[in-house]
Amino acid sequence: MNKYKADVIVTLKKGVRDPQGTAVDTVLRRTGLEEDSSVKVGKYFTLSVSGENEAEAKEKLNKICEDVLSNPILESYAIERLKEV
Amino acid sequence: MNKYKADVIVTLKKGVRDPQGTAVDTVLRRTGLEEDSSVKVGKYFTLSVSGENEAEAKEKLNKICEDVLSNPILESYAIERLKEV
Amino acid sequence: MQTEQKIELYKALGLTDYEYSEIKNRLGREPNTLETYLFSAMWSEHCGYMHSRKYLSRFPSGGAVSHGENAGGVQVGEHVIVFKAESHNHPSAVEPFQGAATGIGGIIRDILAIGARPIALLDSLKFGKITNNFSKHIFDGVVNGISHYGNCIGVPTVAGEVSFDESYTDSPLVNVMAVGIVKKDKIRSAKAEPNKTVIAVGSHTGRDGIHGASFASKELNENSKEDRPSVQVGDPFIKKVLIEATLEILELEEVQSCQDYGAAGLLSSSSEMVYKGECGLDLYLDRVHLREADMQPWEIMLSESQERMLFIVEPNGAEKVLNIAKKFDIPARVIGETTTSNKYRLFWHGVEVANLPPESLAEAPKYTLCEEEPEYISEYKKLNLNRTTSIEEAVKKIVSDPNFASKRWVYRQYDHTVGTRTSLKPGQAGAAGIWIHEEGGVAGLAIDSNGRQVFLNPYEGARNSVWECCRNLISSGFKPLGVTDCLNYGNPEKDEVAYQFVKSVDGIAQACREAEIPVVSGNVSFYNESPERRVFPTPTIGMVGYVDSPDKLLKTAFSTDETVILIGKQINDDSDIGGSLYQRVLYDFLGGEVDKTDVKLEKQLEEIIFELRDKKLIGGCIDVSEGGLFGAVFEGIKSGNTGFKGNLVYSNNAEKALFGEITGRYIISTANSDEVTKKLESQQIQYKTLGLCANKKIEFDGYSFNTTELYDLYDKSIELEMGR
Amino acid sequence: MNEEGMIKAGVIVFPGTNCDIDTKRACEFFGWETQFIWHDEISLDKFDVVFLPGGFSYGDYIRAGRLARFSPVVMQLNEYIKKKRGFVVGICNGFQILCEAKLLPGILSVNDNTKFICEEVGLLFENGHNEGESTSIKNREPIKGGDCHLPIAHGEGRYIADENDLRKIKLNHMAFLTYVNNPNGSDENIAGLWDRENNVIGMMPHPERAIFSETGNTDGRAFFEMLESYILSLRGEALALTKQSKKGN
Ligand SMILES: Nc1ncnc2c1ncn2[C@@H]1O[C@H](COP(=O)(O)OP(=O)(O)O)[C@@H](O)[C@H]1O
Ligand SMILES: [Mg+2]
Repeated sequence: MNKYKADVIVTLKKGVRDPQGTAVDTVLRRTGLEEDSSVKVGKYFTLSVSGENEAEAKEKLNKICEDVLSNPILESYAIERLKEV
Repeated sequence: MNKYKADVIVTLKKGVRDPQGTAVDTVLRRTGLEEDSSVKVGKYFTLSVSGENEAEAKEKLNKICEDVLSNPILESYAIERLKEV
Repeated sequence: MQTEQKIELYKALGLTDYEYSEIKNRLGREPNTLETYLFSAMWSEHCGYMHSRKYLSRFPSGGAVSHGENAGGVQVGEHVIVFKAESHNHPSAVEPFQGAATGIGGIIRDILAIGARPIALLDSLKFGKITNNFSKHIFDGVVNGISHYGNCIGVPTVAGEVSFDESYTDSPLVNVMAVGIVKKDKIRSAKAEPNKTVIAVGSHTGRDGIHGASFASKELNENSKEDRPSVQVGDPFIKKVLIEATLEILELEEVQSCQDYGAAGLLSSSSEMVYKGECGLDLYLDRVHLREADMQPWEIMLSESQERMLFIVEPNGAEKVLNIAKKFDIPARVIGETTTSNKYRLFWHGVEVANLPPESLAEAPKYTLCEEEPEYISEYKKLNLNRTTSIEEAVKKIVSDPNFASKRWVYRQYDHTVGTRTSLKPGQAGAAGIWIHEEGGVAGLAIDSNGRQVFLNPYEGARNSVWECCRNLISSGFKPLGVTDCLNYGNPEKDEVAYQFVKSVDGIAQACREAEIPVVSGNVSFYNESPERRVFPTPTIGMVGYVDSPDKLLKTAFSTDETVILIGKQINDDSDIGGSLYQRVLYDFLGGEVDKTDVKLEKQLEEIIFELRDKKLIGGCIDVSEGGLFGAVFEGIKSGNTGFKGNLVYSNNAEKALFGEITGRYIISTANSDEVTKKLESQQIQYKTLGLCANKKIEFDGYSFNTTELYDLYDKSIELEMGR
Repeated sequence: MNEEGMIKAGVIVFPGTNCDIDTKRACEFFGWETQFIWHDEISLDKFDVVFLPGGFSYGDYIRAGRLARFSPVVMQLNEYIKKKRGFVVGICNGFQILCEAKLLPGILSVNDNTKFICEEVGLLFENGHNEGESTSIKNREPIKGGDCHLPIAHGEGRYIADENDLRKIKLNHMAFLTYVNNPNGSDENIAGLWDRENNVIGMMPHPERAIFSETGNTDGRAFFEMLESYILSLRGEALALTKQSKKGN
């Protein structure tokens, strides 16, 4: 069994309301830091999984992303920097 | 004035306890998805700022990151994929 | 070609042939595409109550706010306590966190629309078995969603119930109830008057929750490439600001009425207002503030984006409303005006795109349901439970069953003290107490349901649910004043479900008449079933009561050295105990006949409990429900952190005696047992002295338990499953 | 007490604040003249004490308290503190804002169990003084450990500080409120801090929810009573100071 590490980025799907982003926009506007920032807020995870090979690790990560780290109805995810450690 | 877009990743500093990560670890173990996942939870933002040039945009982003998107006591941030739009 | 497409459309949108021809009849023409969308939404079960409306009129009405408003209420001095329950079952099954959160958001808006400040929330939750991973996920998400939203808006969640049963595995039930307070003369009606300005206040309208419609459109509209989620996302922060802004706006004299955006958003809020006010409306959809610029009229009308309110204002007051919104940093736009025309008209960039009589939308057809008794009723009645377990094992299984065990894991996540009104907290009594400092007394709040009993006997089971809720209030010292309900069933087009629904409505109506309390508001949720499973018919009863002084509250806790007395019915060998929790927990058994409420006895008991209370003769008080006699004694001593020594088994079947559930029972603890029993005897009320509260042990009829062990099982059961 | 002598309290209201009314009612229970201060306002001078009440300012989005610290009124707090005009008291979300605004050391982060916690907790309430500090209110007995129970209700209440700050906190007796049974994983069981130099107080528990017997807990009164006596003594000092400076003229 090998161990793999990856980053996962979870973001809201298009058209889904982003209350956090809206609140940050408001504050940036009020403080004069930026007029039009269109902030979108997502989640960022780093984690490791075990697997025989990269393909298996990837598959496992996909399952983890779909089942635990994101809600596929509202969010999409991307797996990045997958590598053996 | 030009408009620049960037991604910002905010992560907990080393040594800071990450209860949310631990909670995900527990779920992954309980559901049998992964024994040893060492999840770390961070935040992910995309936003845009205006500026005369990239250096100015970068400076503005740094300020936004320090003042709003992260707390330097606890978190570090990284600006990625900065580009003009 | 044209017509063919239209046929496709109405069918795809869920309208039946009959409904479509009815629409044509009423209009005297074919509806256009937009109008077809409008009808499909207003004539959906959710908005139109087509399968239930006919039956809901059987409930006794009354209370301080009339029917037809957003929520009902009961009067307490110069104030009205407004309350309503609502379900958010289907959204919670898909996205538990947002589903439950927006459920809270929705019910709060109803209270707000009356002009009342929301002061408390309750939740009734039903999931599949807690050991099932999917159910766990839904349970966790729902509690988290309620916690997130309710805590943020600063309304305490003070009571509720949680149960786990296989029947709810595929269709969890998430019912929430909100309570508000308003001065009687400040109540706002949802009826619009003509020649007023219509103002939309709150969040931008986006493509959230455009239900069946968006689904259907996917098949029809080739242009829609993006798969748009139909889940609504709540923003409790904006909601909290909207609450404050709305209450400030409603202080303006110029504001005539107010309506929240519920199901079918702008469409239902605006059309119902003009329908109730018997006037007309011109709406300019291009003026609505949008989150996505390319939204179409039907999307704007049907969007269920959260955190929006609609105000009807004297034209000269519009500016004031807009200014208040501005102060709170909330978008607001004038989007139309009411007219004398009795026409509901929509405009899009200067063009009239819909023109309908308001009543054609609002008065959806009413269906009559089949009331024939399904076979299962008599079959289940005949079933007999012939197995037994050792009492030691049974006791441990019951106290650690998540249906019976402590719900601290849940209510610890809810802010239940914000508002500084909470006189009785979760876990302290059968009902929550909310201090009405405006009047000096305390309002009692409870929510209850019993799907197992209603399944076995829809009429008596539902009737029992109402009385059970009454006992929750009475055992905490409150006089019941009014009822709200949330009726959860499977598909009403199936005869079995139709029967369950109609009979339980009758049962609730009968109980409310017997108890002399009105049903002031309510909600219906059908189609809670999957191909594999259907939920138990689950009418959830929410109730509000009142007591004029905080000194008259009763808590559950029994104290050491007090005598424990059962007041009311006693179980004997012939008692009907169908639907008892222990049968389901120990044997997965459901069957037999359910007990019937004895109205005369219930009223006697209420009187005697209050009399004993006023004479300060009651230490702790609890009504006997799930877990039976043993369960009630256990909760009393656990709450007071003491023990028990006495007798509980008074029939040949020890399990039945200990855990069997019948109506009409309270248990009290008292330091003056002589005086209490004298009183009970003089009024010829059935009672039984059960024993004494004593430390460390629970001993009855030869059985002995260590309290530490049992209390630990009770406290940690849900935590162990769910994590700290 | 005559009108002028009345304590004047201000309760700041941010968008999303939800303990504003509770805090005002508590102040009024003690006879203080109390006003709401909308977060856009910037004049604080008339108040003897300014409360930053609990709630979810700006939804607590990103981090609790992070977005609120940009409100004009928070910017103004620096001024108010520098002038030693009066007390600043942050409760729950207010404590979070004070830390985010660096008006108190350290930071509040997600509870150890990652969940919101609402319950009554036992607290040690220390009304101590720095050694050598002139103590104008000697008669007030500190309430001893476990005696004091207050409600908590927060999702981000785990107090964290680096070693330096923790040392400073100890040295200056800042941790005036500590948990008996730490519910959220806070460093050193810290539930509340008091910067005695600048009269800034922050605490996670809610004393304002424990004032009225109708809600079954009156332990919060001790905090308000203590605050009252400190405010009065601060006034005395200020009065003495003005007299002195007048004499000097
Ligand atoms: N979902 C919930 N939300 C808030 N409080 C709850 C919830 N479920 C249970 N509670 C509280 O936990 C306590 C015990 O609940 P339960 O065992 O259902 O009460 P009872 O058996 O007295 O009807 C009550 O105070 C109740 O209000
Ligand atoms: Mg129970």
